[in-house]
Amino acid sequence: MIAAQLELDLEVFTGPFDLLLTLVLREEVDLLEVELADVVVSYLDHLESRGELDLEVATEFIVLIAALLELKSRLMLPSEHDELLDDLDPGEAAEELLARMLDARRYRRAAEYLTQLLADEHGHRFRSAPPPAFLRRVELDASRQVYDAGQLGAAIGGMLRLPPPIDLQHVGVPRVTVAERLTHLRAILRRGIVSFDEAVSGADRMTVAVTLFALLELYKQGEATWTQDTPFGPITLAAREVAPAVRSVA
Amino acid sequence: MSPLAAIVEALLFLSSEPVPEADLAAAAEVETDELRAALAELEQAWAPGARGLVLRRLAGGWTLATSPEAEAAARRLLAKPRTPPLTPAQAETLAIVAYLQPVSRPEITRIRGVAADSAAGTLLERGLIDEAGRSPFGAVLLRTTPLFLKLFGLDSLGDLPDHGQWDPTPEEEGDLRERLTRAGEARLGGPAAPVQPGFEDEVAGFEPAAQSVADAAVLTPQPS
Amino acid sequence: MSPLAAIVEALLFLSSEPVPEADLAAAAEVETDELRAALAELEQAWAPGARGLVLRRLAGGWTLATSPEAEAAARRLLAKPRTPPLTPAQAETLAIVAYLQPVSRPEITRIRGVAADSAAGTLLERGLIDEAGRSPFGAVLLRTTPLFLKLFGLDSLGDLPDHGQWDPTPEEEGDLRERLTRAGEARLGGPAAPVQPGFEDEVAGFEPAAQSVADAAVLTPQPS
Repeated sequence: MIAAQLELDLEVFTGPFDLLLTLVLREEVDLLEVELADVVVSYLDHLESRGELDLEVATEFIVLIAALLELKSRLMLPSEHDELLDDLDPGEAAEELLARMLDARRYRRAAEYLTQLLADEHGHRFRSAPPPAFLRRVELDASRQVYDAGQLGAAIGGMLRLPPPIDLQHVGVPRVTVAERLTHLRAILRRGIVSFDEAVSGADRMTVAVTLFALLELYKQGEATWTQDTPFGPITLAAREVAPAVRSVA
Repeated sequence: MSPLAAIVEALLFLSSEPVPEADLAAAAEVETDELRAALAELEQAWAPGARGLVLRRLAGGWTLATSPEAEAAARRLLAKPRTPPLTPAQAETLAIVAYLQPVSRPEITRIRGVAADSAAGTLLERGLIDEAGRSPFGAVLLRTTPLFLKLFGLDSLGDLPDHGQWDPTPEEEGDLRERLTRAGEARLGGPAAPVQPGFEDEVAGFEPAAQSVADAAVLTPQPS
Repeated sequence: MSPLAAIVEALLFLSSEPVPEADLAAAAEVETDELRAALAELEQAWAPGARGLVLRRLAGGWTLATSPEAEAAARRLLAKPRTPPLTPAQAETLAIVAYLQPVSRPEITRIRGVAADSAAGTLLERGLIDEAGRSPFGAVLLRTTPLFLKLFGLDSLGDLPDHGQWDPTPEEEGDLRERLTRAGEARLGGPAAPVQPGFEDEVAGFEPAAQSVADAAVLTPQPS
C-alpha cells in the first residue's frame, strides 16, 4: 500500500487519504473540519493491523500529514500568506513553486552523492588513541597569553541574556491546560472586546503559549475572532455571536 | 626508508587528526621540499593494497588510515559499533550546509520544505557540522567541520563536485512541471478521472490561490 | 606483505593498548600458528631502526609504538599549545567551565541548550580544560588547567573578569550557576522532557544542590 491509499472513516469524510487530499485542495472539504489527529490514529491502526512498518510509506505519510497540518494552521490564522507567492499571479506563483521544488531536488541529489561518498569510506578507520602523555606535555613557561579573558565574560553574559528568565522559585513547574485557558478566555470574552495582553497578563511563557492554542481552538469553533494590525502588534479578541457551524460540513 | 620519512611516519601515527604539511615540516625542522619528498616516499610505502594502512590526504592534511581489507577483522576486534549511516534527512541537511555554508536553520527548512532541527541536531552532535556565528537576524549559522572532510574522504570543500552537477535536466524540469500541472487532478474522482484543463486555470481556481498552490506541491508525492 | 600480516598491522594500528595474541587470532579468524607467522613478518617489517614505528611485545600482548628517533619531532608537534581563535560554541563551553568549575558535560548542555561534546572534546585536546573526577551521579567533571590561565593571561581563577560587566539583567537574584541553568531551561522552553514525579520538584526547585540538578540531565532524555 502507499500512504495515499489509506482508508479513512472520519466525521466529515470517508474514503482514501488520497481523495481527501484532493478534495481539501479543491476546497470541497473544509480542512478546518478535518480532525487530523483522527487521520493519524487511522494510520496507526492500520500499522498495528499490519504488524510491520514500511519506512517508505511511513515517510510519505509523515510528509503528507505535516503538509496538511501546516496548511491547516495557516488557515486557522487570519490570512497572512507567503508574501512572495502572494504578490505573484497564479502563473508566476506556480513558477516560483517549481523553482523551489527544483532546488529541493538538487540538494536531494547532493545528499545521495554524500551518502555514497561516506559509504565508500566505510573501510577506512582512523587511529583515535591519544598520544602518550609525556609527548603532549606543554611547557607552561613557553606559552604566552593569546586570548582575552573578556571573551569568557561576554559569553557568560550572552548565555544569561535570552529569553527573560522565568522565576520558578515559588511556583514550581507550571501546569496549565488548554481546557483551563479555554474557560479563562470564554469568561473574559463574555465581558466584551479584550486584548490578548490582558488575557495573559502576568502569565508565564508557557501559559501564554497554551492560551494561544486555546484561542486557535475558539477560532476554529467559531466562538472568537481576532485582529492584529501589524506583525507583533497588539492582538484584539472579540467573541463571535454566530453559532459554531458557520462552515458547512462537507 | 629515509630517516625523515621514518620521523614523518611516527608523527602521523601519533596524530589523531590529519596534519598540515606546514606543521609536519616545522616539527621535523625541515623545508617543505624535503618534507614533500618524505611524504612521496611514504605514499609509496603505504600505497593502497600494499599494507594494512594507507596514507591519505584529508581535510587539508595527511593522515594514516586502515585499508578496507582489514575492516571485517577490525569490526570483530573493536567492540564499539561504527557510527550509523546518515538518514536521508541528515544527508539532505548536510548537503545543504556543505554547499551553502554558512547557512541558517530557517534557510535549510525553506529549501527542504520541512524542518531540519532534529537532523541538524544530530549532525552537530556527531561533529559533522558546527556553529559559525549568527546571521544579522540572530539565527545560528552552520558550517561543515574538518571532521566532515575527514570522514567523507575530502581534502577540502573544493573537492565537492560543482553543485551545478545536481541541477535537474531540462527534461526533468519539464516532467516536474507536467506533474505539477496534474497535481490535484489525476486523483480526483479516482482512477477513472477525466483529464482536467491546464494547471494555470486550475491554479486560478484556488482560493486563496497562491498559497494553496504552494501547499499542493508539498502534497504531491515526489519520486525519490 | 602477506594479507594476514597487513590485517594484523591494521588491528595494532587501531588499538591503543597491547592486544593479546588470542584476540588478534580471533579477530582475524586464524589459528595461533598462522598469527604467529604474521607477527614474525611484522617484526621484520617494523624492526628497530627500520621505520618510524616499532613492533613491541609487552606483557599484555603486541603493540605498535613510535621509535625513539622521532621523539624530539613528536614533542615539537604535540607539545605546542594550539591556539586558533575559539569558536562561539567553544567560548561558551569554556566560559561555563571557567566560571562554574567543576562542572559536568550534562550541566553544560543544560545551560547552552545544545550538546557541547565536540566543543568540550576540542578544549580537552588543546589542554585548556581537563577532567576532575566524577560527580555523585557518575558524570565526568571538568575544570580549567594551568595552561588555560597562562593562555588567558590570568594569575589565578580569581582574576577572571567580573561577568557583571556583560550581565544583561544585573538586577536578577541568584548565583551565577543557578541563573545560567534557569536561562538555559528557559531557552529550551521550560523543563522539556517528561520527568518522573517527585524528581520534578528537585529539578524545578533549584535547591542549592546545583550539581545534582545538572546531573539530572543525564537521567532526563533531552530533545536533540
